[in-house]
Amino acid sequence: MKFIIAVIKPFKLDEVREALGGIGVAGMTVTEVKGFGRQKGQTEIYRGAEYSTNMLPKVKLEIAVADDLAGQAVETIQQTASTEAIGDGKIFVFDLASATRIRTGETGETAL
Amino acid sequence: MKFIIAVIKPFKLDEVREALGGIGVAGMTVTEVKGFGRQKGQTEIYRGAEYSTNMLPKVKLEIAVADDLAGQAVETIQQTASTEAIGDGKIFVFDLASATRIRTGETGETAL
Amino acid sequence: MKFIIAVIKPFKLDEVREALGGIGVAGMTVTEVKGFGRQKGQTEIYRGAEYSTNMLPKVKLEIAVADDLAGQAVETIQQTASTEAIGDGKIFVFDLASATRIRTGETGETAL
Amino acid sequence: MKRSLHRIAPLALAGLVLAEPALAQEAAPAAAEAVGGGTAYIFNTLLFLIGGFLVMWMAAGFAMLEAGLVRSKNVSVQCLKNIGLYAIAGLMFWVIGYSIAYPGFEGGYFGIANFPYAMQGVGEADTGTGYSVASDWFFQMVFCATTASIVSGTVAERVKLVPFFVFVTILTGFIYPVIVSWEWGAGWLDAMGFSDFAGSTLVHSTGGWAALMGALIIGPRLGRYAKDGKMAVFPGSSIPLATLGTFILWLGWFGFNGASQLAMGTVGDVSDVSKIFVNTNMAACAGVVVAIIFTQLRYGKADTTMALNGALAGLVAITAEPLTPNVGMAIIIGGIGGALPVIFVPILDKLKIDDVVGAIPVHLMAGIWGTLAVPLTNTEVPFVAQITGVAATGIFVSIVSALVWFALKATIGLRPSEAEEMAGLDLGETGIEAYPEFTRTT
Amino acid sequence: MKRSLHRIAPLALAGLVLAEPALAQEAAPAAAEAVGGGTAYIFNTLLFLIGGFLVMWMAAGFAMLEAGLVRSKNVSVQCLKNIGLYAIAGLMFWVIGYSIAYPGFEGGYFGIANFPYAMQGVGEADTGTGYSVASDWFFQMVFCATTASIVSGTVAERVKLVPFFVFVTILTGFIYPVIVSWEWGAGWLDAMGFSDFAGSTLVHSTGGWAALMGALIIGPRLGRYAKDGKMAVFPGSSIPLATLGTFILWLGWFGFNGASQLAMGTVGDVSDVSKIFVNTNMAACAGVVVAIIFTQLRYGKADTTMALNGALAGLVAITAEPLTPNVGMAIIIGGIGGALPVIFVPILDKLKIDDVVGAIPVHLMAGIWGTLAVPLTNTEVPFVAQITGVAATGIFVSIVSALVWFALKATIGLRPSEAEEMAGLDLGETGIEAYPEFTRTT
Amino acid sequence: MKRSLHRIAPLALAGLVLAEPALAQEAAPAAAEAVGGGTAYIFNTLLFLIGGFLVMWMAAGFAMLEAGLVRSKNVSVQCLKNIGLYAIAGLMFWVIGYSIAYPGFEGGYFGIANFPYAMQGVGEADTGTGYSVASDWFFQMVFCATTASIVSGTVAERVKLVPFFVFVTILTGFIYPVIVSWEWGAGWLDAMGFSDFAGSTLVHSTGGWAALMGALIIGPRLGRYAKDGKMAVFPGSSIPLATLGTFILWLGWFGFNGASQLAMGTVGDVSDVSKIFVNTNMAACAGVVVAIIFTQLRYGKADTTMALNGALAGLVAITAEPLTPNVGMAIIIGGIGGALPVIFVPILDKLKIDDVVGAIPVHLMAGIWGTLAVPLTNTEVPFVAQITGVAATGIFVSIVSALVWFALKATIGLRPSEAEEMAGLDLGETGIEAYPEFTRTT
Ligand SMILES: Nc1ncnc2c1ncn2[C@@H]1O[C@H](COP(=O)(O)OP(=O)(O)O)[C@@H](O)[C@H]1O
Ligand SMILES: Nc1ncnc2c1ncn2[C@@H]1O[C@H](COP(=O)(O)OP(=O)(O)O)[C@@H](O)[C@H]1O
Ligand SMILES: Nc1ncnc2c1ncn2[C@@H]1O[C@H](COP(=O)(O)OP(=O)(O)O)[C@@H](O)[C@H]1O
Repeated sequence: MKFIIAVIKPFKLDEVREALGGIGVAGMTVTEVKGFGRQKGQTEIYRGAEYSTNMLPKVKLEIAVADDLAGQAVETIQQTASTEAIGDGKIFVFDLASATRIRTGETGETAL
Repeated sequence: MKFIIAVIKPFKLDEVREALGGIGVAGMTVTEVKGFGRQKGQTEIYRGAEYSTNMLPKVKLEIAVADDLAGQAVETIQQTASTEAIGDGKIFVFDLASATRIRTGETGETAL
Repeated sequence: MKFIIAVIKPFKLDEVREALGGIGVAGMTVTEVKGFGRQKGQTEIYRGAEYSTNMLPKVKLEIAVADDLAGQAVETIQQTASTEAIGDGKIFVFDLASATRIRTGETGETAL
Repeated sequence: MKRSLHRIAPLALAGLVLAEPALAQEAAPAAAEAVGGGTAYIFNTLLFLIGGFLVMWMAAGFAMLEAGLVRSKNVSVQCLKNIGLYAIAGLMFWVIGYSIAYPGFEGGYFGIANFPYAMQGVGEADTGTGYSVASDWFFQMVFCATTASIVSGTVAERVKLVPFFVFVTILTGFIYPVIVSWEWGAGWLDAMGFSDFAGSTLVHSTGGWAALMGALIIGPRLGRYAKDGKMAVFPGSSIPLATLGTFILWLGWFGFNGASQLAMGTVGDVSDVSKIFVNTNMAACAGVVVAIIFTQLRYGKADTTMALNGALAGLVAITAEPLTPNVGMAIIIGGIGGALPVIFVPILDKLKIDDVVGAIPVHLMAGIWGTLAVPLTNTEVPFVAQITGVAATGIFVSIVSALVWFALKATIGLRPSEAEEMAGLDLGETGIEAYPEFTRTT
Repeated sequence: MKRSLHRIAPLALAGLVLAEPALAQEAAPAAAEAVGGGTAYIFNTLLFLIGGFLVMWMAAGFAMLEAGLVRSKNVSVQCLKNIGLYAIAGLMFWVIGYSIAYPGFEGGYFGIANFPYAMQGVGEADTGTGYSVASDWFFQMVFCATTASIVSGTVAERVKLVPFFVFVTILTGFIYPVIVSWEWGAGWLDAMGFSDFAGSTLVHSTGGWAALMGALIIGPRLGRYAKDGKMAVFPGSSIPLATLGTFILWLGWFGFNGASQLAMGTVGDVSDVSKIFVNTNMAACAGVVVAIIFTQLRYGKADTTMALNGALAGLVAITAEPLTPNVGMAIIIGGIGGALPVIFVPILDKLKIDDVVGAIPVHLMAGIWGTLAVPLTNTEVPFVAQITGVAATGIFVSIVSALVWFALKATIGLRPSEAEEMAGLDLGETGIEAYPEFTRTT
Repeated sequence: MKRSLHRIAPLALAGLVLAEPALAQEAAPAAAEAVGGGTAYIFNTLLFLIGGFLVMWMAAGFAMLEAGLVRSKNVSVQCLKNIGLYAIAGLMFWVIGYSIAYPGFEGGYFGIANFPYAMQGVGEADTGTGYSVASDWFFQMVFCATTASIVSGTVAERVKLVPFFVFVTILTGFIYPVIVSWEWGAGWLDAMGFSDFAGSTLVHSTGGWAALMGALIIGPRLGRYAKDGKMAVFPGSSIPLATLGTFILWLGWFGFNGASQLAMGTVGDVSDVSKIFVNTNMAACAGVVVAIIFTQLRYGKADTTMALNGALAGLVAITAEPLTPNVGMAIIIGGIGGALPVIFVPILDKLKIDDVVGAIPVHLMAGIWGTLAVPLTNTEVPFVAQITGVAATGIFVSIVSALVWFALKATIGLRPSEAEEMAGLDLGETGIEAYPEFTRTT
């Protein structure tokens, strides 16, 4: 099994979720995060003082998938979340040693 | 060392934390997340418009443990967090390459 | 590639980010979390009732780095984030199987 | 019912302390009830001042209601729009608005008299009118601002600051004053016998029509109505602020309706003000209860935001005639008002008219209802005059508003870029996040 | 002290402009101080109107205070309860409440007169009473709503909407009016010499007893008191809203106490109103300072929520007699009031009585204290009457409230399911989250 | 302009109902305008009461404004400071403040008369003064509290509770009363012809100087100004609360300026109050519009917080003379006021003076501007007196405030530990988090 961590732009969340649902990804866990990278925040003015917000709001998806779905999932995320503008985010893939469904105690791919 | 990510129902947090304390888990890191899975959100009415909230509030625990404690930790979480109702959550286990305690610079299992 | 998860004290965030920038870490993702560990929360009084908050606010950094930068990154975080007081946090390192830049579809170290 | 100086003329200071100023009363009062001319002048003025500050406070009510019902990424802009529109209304109503609203004609359509409006000098009293003209002006000005507040709620979250403020400038300097001149300014509607005590039509429907045109021409918020017919729900960011806003408005309405009696220098007038307080309050109570019961029965849950809308719709409905109904009738009028948002909010959504705070059902529809209901309790008012007033207001305000909105669209543009709208107007338009420290789900 | 029409009778319009209406004053005033009957009528009515809208505004204060002190998952329901209870109080007090409260008896226990209550006709003045009866009714109605507001805070976060609203219906239509009839309605307590100027007992303790019965019968919030004796702390979701609510209540209290003078048509009366303003303000100031000092000394930190409670307890304490104390005594009475929440909040918790906002110490205990303190400054009031009034109110309100709560528990049920309570009432009862966009720690 | 009893002396009850009380008016009014002495007494007293409760409400405005502009980790303490300072001001102004402010001298520098101040007895009227002294005292007391509120905003987020409250005790019991005695108390500035109608200098600049000294002596918030010259921005936690606070202050200002007419017992006086309402409102409107236009032009975005500051600066500017300007001049005075925060906020930051809410530009600078502008519209006021008043106030308040701040620093200390400040004052000082449930970015 693989565990995918994807950081995307917040407004792409619904689209990505639907696309993943389309290829059979059953679930995911979503977190609001702040991203820091090449994309620079706007220079803002607050009460006459300039400041730049280089922490930008992003959304992080965590998705456990069976090995054979992993490649397709990454591709789907990449294509759906891309706006071809800087700051679109990253996808990281990890090996997942084990997975358990709390409700039933099932483990392995059936737990996903 | 193993690294456990568990997604549970928010109101189970205290119970799980206590149970883990009981088996010797020294610490953990907790994040508010939104979960998406088999469990469907309620259909809500807002100003006469129906909508379903399929992102449900969950709590994510991240716990680094020594290898020999990992199995017991997973089991403890699974048993404590289970309500046998859909949406109870998942437990994922990863291999942890290294751990460092920032305060002292200690590494390995003593850092946990 | 390595994936570093660091849990630090919130007010150390800016310092750590700058230090990491100094050694060439290009980006990171930041989450507000609550930590539970050796450090005990203050005993608080609310309307005459004592209670202790043992969940303390922390900040979690997630940083993907090339293998050769990993050691230096961990060291930098550890040194910058340390206050030598209890609750300074932890650094966890994982093997990262793959990384993709969403904007371009690039993979591997160039994606970071 | 006129609201111009003429309206008060009979109350002007008589030459005698013991003169009888209360012509409205049937029987001549005993000498014991007489109130001296100077004293009546002070009471009348005081009524305007108290009413005025209460209605001014409604600006805060709209600000909080709207800040509570928009998404957090647009809250700072909404706050700015609300304080800005009040300021613009104040300036415009002085520069030109009042002069159009009270042109001194009888039965006319448009006129302008002495602008900008001059107040009296220091220490001078306007004994010819029976109250201080500055107090009257202040009371009239805050009504003008109310009209603009109504618009900002409907078109929230998607119209840029500058075109919005330009629209407000024209609304408060021209559109609203013209409508006022037709009735309170002794124009043609007044001549027909049209009656709108405190402005269900003049204020609330005027604001409502302008808002409706805005909603149609600006279009709905991005992503609100999907092509497949599905509708996205954008819940308001803070229900307690919306609740606070509603309570503020309710409080302010005692000034809005009560001081629209325009006089309290006689025992009869102050008694009527009291009756108006009661009726205003009871109509709002009924609106709340009806909205709660309706949503509870229809959806199995009582919708907090509908209860708030219900209170306001009850208030708008009673505004056209808060004096002649007995308490039972006030409850009925307000209760029917309270049902209107429950019924029309979903219908507007079906028509893809995106009204962020429900201002169209609350101000436009309940305003029409209240205006048409006047003859039920005030038999002197011809129903046909009410219909005419409602229609004429609708036609004039809609056409002029639409022209202005279109002109703005064609020139400086009404909406921010999609990316800016998606990111929230706060970032692009004011640069100030409303709640910068709170983690938000997007 | 009666508060019925009779109370004002001496102030009714005399047949002469220059008549002496200020019987309360020791010495006969010079002619220069005389105020004409019509003028006095307007002043008296105006006092009720201003007092009335200030007390109406307290409904917003309770709403904000409670919205700030409950957890965010219950905030929308709390807002809905507050606006709903005000609306129900308005309707019920008209249908039947006022008729029970002022039955026209002398020294009785229960009566009903002319219901539903009819206001005067348009343009008519109630010259027999010396003020507009509609203004009086309005002023009385908002007191009724206040009583209900007190209950909603204590039983927050765990009682369902429908049974809560049913309770409010009975409280405002029956329980509170009966209590009022005993004193202000010229009933048996009034005949004994019991004195409760603006309602420390009649309003605040009545609400407090009803709340206490609710807390006992409904039980504490889930998880609040663990079996092992440990107590969970559920901090309020928004301290600034709680602060705002307290300031609103403080402001409203000037109307609550000040207008309870019931007349300002003489120089003596308006001077008394002024004195009441000062005493009311100073009692609250003292309450705040005492609560801050107490918590600072006891816990090493000054508890913001206790300072807020302290202000309110000071206000409740002075309410039974805000006129006769000199400023020093007002400070003492308010200051002792302010100590009560600091002392009793932890005691209630030990008794596992879960009072979410501290309404029992603030309204019930400070109300009792204030009532018993009346003879300290008003020597005409017999202490035994005060004790009797406190006890009789406690017994009647507690018994009837308990019966109603039990009946509701046995029939439609009082509490939502455990899962619903855990998820927050907002989801199950109104479907509207208060702060849908903010990430929350659960 | 004196504000003592002497100021009203000509209005005191004449021996005759039909006497002419309106000396301020040029021509003798017709008998019809006459207002009886008792009636005038009631009106004057009522003006103080209404003005008083409106100004009291400003305490809530400051609380909300400041709660909205500090970071969320300091909000509970800010709320506590605001309710605490109002309470302390009330107590201190009674114990000693009023006695210093109105010592009964003519042209003096310092005096004390009859303390603590006694109100009139029950049912007694102060017919010698023409209004109830308790109502006047109440109105004066809330001004005293306003002065303290100004300070709390500037020094927010870094000063401990106890030293802050000690400072407030001295400010409200000594510093402010001395300044008041110089002008309103008929002291030396009044003798010079200095004029400050409602307190641009006496209230707002006094608060502003005390705040400035605080900012300098306490120092900026940790991390605000880096050594390398870079400045950290600490955005306010809730823009809607800041907006609400501003609207509350705006509302309260009608009482602040309007009731500073000190009388409405004649047709001339009530007309002047009306004119003051209009001018006050228009100055604020202009302040808002100027701030919006300025920030829009300068930064390409209209800054919401600057619009709020602009409203307040416009209000402060007109406060020194809200009566004599015509509307056009009121707009100019307020508009220039509105520009001051836009200009001076960045300058203060360059000087590393950390003023959290912008109270120094708003209250101090606009206060000075308003005071100096008086002679523009009130030709009887000598410019040199205005300069003298501004300077004398600045010198006295700055020196005494600085001494107090230094003394506190040297003894109990002003600031919490760095760790405590970093964690937020809420945790260390009150133990109550303002928004405990919301996840926050730190
Ligand atoms: N090395 C990294 N480790 C973890 N997250 C990263 C890393 N680099 C970037 N990110 C995340 O990806 C987001 C986008 O990265 P950025 O460099 O701004 O743009 P792009 O991905 O288009 O090159 C960042 O905001 C951050 O959340
Ligand atoms: N594939 C997945 N990857 C990551 N998180 C998941 C995945 N599937 C489910 N989750 C998380 O687990 C939660 C519960 O899953 P769900 O399918 O609703 O119920 P159950 O675990 O009882 O089958 C989800 O809300 C989500 O947070
Ligand atoms: N086993 C663990 N797994 C995951 N996170 C942990 C673990 N132990 C501690 N942490 C995180 O590290 C933080 C600091 O740990 P703590 O034990 O309090 O202090 P220290 O790291 O100085 O020994 C905790 O608040 C928690 O967020």
